[in-house]
Amino acid sequence: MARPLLVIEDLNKSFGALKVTDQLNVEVEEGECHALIGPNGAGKTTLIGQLMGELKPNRGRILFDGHDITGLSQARRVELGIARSFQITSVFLDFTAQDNVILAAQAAQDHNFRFWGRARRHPDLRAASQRYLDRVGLGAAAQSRAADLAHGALRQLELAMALALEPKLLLLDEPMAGMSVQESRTMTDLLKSLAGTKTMLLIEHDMDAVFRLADRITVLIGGRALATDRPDAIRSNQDVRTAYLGEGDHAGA
Amino acid sequence: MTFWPPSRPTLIVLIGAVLLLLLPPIAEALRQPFVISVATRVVILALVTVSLDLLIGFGGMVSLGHAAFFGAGAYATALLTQLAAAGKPLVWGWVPPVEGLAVWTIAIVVAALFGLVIGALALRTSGFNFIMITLAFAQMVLFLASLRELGGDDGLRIPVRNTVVGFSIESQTALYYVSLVALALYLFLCDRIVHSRFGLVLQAIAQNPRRAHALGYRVYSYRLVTFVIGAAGAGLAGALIANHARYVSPDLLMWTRSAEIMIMVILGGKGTLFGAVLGAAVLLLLEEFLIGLTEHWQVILGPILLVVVLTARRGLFGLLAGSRGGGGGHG
Amino acid sequence: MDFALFAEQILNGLQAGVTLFLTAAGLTLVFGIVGFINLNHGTLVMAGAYIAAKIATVTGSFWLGLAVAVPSVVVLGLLLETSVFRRLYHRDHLDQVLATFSLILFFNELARIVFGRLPYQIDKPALLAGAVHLFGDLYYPIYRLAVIGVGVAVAIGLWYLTAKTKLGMLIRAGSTHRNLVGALGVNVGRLFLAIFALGALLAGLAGAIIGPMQAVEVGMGENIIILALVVIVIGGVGSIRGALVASVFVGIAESLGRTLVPYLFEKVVDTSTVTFLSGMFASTSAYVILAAVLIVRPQGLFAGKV
Amino acid sequence: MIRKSFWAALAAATLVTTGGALAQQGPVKIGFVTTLTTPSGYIGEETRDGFTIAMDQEGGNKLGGVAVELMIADDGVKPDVAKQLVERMMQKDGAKIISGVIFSNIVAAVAPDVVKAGGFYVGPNGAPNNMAGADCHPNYFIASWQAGTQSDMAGLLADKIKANNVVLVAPDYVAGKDQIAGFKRYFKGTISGEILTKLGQTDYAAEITRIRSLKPDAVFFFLPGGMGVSFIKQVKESGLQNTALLAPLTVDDRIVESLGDKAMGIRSTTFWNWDYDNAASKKFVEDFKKKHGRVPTTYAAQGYDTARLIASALKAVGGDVSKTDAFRAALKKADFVSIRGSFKFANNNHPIQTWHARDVVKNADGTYATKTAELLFKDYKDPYSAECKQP
Repeated sequence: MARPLLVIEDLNKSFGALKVTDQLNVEVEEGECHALIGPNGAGKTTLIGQLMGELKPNRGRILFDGHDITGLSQARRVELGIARSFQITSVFLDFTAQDNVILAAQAAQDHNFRFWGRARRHPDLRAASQRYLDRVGLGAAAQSRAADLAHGALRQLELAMALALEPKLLLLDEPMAGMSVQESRTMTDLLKSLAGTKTMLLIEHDMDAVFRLADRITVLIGGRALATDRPDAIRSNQDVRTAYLGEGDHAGA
Repeated sequence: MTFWPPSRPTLIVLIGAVLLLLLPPIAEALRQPFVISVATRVVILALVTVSLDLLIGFGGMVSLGHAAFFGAGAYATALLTQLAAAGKPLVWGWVPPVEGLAVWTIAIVVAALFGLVIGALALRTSGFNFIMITLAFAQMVLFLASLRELGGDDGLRIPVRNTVVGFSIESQTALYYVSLVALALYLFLCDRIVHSRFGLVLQAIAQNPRRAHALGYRVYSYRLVTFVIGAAGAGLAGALIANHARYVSPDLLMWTRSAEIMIMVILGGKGTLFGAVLGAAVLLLLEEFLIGLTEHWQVILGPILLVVVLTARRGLFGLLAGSRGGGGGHG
Repeated sequence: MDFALFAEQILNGLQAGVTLFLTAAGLTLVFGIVGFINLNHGTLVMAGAYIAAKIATVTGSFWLGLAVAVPSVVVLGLLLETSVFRRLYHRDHLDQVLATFSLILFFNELARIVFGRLPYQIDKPALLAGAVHLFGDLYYPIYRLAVIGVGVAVAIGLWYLTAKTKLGMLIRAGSTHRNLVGALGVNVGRLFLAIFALGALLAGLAGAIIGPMQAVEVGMGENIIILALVVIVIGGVGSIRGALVASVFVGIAESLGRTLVPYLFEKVVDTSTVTFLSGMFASTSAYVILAAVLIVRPQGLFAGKV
Repeated sequence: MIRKSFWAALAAATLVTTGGALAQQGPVKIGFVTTLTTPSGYIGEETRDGFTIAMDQEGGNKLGGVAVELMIADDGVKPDVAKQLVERMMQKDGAKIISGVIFSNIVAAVAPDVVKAGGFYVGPNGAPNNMAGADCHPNYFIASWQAGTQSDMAGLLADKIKANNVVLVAPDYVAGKDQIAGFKRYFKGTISGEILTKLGQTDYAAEITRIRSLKPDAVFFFLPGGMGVSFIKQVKESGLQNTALLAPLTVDDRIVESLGDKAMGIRSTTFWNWDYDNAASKKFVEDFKKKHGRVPTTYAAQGYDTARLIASALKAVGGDVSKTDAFRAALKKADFVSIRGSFKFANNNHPIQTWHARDVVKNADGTYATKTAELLFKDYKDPYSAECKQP
């Protein structure tokens, strides 16, 4: 049995009367792709916020790689090896695709209070950038301004940036959001190719993708974990069916 | 990037540099020594404009309190030089030297310290509140400058100019070239910074702070360091303006001065550094021209500036240079 | 200091705060809903003051001046909105600051051309002249009491407007969810225009009633606008309640600084130190309050609450 | 070393060409940097209008029979603005005579530059203490009065009315503090409070509250221009009734006109008033009234005498200001008939003159005016002259 890389213990977060995370316990094992599904408002994105350190939980602990990271800053978490992608594409629009990835790659090196040398001419950074762009299939668009890229390409760029941080854990917040069927499939293949090499926590509404990618699935409803199990077990779980899948059609979610 | 043939922006910078270098002899030849005095002001204000462009154009920090650092540098220079001229000690029997390299270094450090304290507090906010809190801190510094001990509203006279490595800069031309060298050095420093790793991160933060956070960058530290570098540049400009006018007064720190510097940034084109020089020159010369035209010159200047803000979004440098060379700040 | 003097200082502060509030309320509404920084708002105050003072000087009637000034300023505000400000709504804060700063230069000089260089000093209307005996040693100018009354009335009026009317509903919605209002099918252009008219009305009123208390001169708008901006940030941008609380707070702090500080310290230290302390209190208290508030609550005291 | 000689050459070139460029041709240029805006703007206006009367009396744009060009500019009470104006006038336009400055802090900022550049400063109003004393200069002349003198006299006046408990009010700047020092010079009673206000302040509610708490029997206030108008109005409306109001020169006819009834009872000091009974004064008042339709204030009188002083010196050198020594000697001689009677410079180039008290009276037609009252001091020489090391 693989050891857990990420442990969420009794996590609670509320905004006023609204509980967005409610006594949540989840373990993500090293090397697995762990999917998090649930209807809108189930508290998936706010959970990512808490894992990244953007939001402070009201109670509970988050353990990562043996460290208690509950009180750590975002920067420290990234240093320890957590990276995320955003549900709504969030890149540096005025920069080229290459610059975007250079920024991620140099973040991984962590000596950036360098005021002199020209960052864009740094051979290692350029090479690393190109490698990750190739990896996500954007190699040809390296010199395009991010603002000029199509939506699907931007999603790929997001992923390249997250990968360039060389994280131990990837938090993927709906990587397929807004993609065409074709783009979705390409992205799923890409993520599939990472399976086993990267630990991933995946939030996704595209159930085909989830069931193709996930090693385990946690179903989140109202901030609580309804069930955590292997995909086929989830598919046949009666509670899940009634509460969530039972509605039959998830496309509107 | 190849150096020859030069790109259009490089060419513009080169032509500008040559013009600035040749200006004093030309002014002498035309028997217009007053021009050198005006040009010195232009160069000094260009320096403070460049420092604000670093904050606004690259760091996305719209500070409406930049005059505070300009004033801090000027007052530090004035006080030290007054003591130096009178042979009086500052503290512990230490009499400040008249030497500019020493006095100005202190002025830069003083401005940078103000920048550190104000930046550390102000950078907790962003957007509109950042604009206002920088203004508020500048007003507090303005109050310090209005203290009776610092000459109050009457300001401080400076009996002599500083020396530079022992040479006198009493002549207008000497001060002009010293200011020009200071501007060139600071421009070079800023140009290196914005293209460095640090600069890339800084510009990334200006575009999308949340993403920069998620990449693990300590956004606050990058901004604060930049804020301090900008304050230091303004402090150097302040030291020079104190020498130029041989006089400092709280007017140097008025919020309208901060706004004027901001206008120079926009006029030249934010995020272009060299454009800041152009912005300072054009605004000051325009003022000089309009003052000669009518007593009510501001009634003409206002609408001109309004049109500039509304139309020339990339500023004069963008207009001249065509496409922007290298990555600039957020547009 | 006896109680009467203390009370008088509170009244002075209240009056200063209320005048500030009239300017700040319009400014915070415009910023909160339209998302537009209008440094030129002070010019509207100045315009109100000049028009009222000019008419009062020529005709001898303060009331006529007031009656003409307020609608004139509203018209001026609407002209500015339609001709210039509209083009700035979608620009960043920097452009807004600079464009409206340019307008300050223009209007200040224009005022100099139209109204001359010398300040206007107008008399209080006969109805409100003189002082009234409140209690003990305390005589207080009736006019200043009336100004406080106007401020209270405006505050109540704005509360009614925001809490009980359709426009108020839109204002509340707009200040927290700016994009929502458009989605509700409201004519955003007309809503903005209405907000501007309201802001201009309050600014014109503030200008007209300031006249009899101080010199009407070029540059008065700038002094007011800086303080008003400080006040709306303290209160939380977009919050009328915040603007009111912060205005009164700043007004009273400055007023007490100018008298309470000398009173407390004059027995202890020499005159020049007293002057320094009271000067420091009076001229920086607003900024110190602002810095303190923003450091503790970067979004301001009442952010998100109209 | 190369750099040093390069700079030296450039510096030399600057000096040579500036010297050459500024040779006088055409009319003598006089730079008149004054305050025309802000609540104190009328002071500059009066001074200018008085100055130009002297030129008009010679048929326009002439002083002492010499063609002059008066370059008028507004400093907005900002020293740095004034410095730039003076620099432009001297370097660009070639003016050698600078005049017009109202505020002492601005005089302190610009006058040293003027004399350092070899020009002459002939002041119609502001005259800071240090420039009358240790920092006096042979090219620096004041045609009005040393700034503190008016308040020296107010101190005497306070003694005369037997005021015992006095509160002093002045703006927080050089001249304001000079006035407070001046008042204390001869005053024998107690001073229960000194209030320094912001220069340009117009709302005095808090200060008046404080004055009331001190219960003085007289208030001495030095608040020039609009500041004084606001202050007096607010005092009169505050219920502060039984307190004498004393002012230096600042309560002039313009102020009295705008205050009307509220000005009654205010006592001030002066070196001249429109009702002075001498031929020169009468002619000035008549010409001024004819042109401007109002009674000239003391500021106008100062402007006029300043122009007449410059005229006498220009006449002596035949309009050639480059004869520096002769021009200086002629200024010092002050060979003109002043509207205040005799006019003589002390060693510090400030006038020795006689001071009177001044009252506000109501005319038969219901208007209000100033009126000369008792003598305060004959041939007063300001005390700073003792510190001035020039003959």
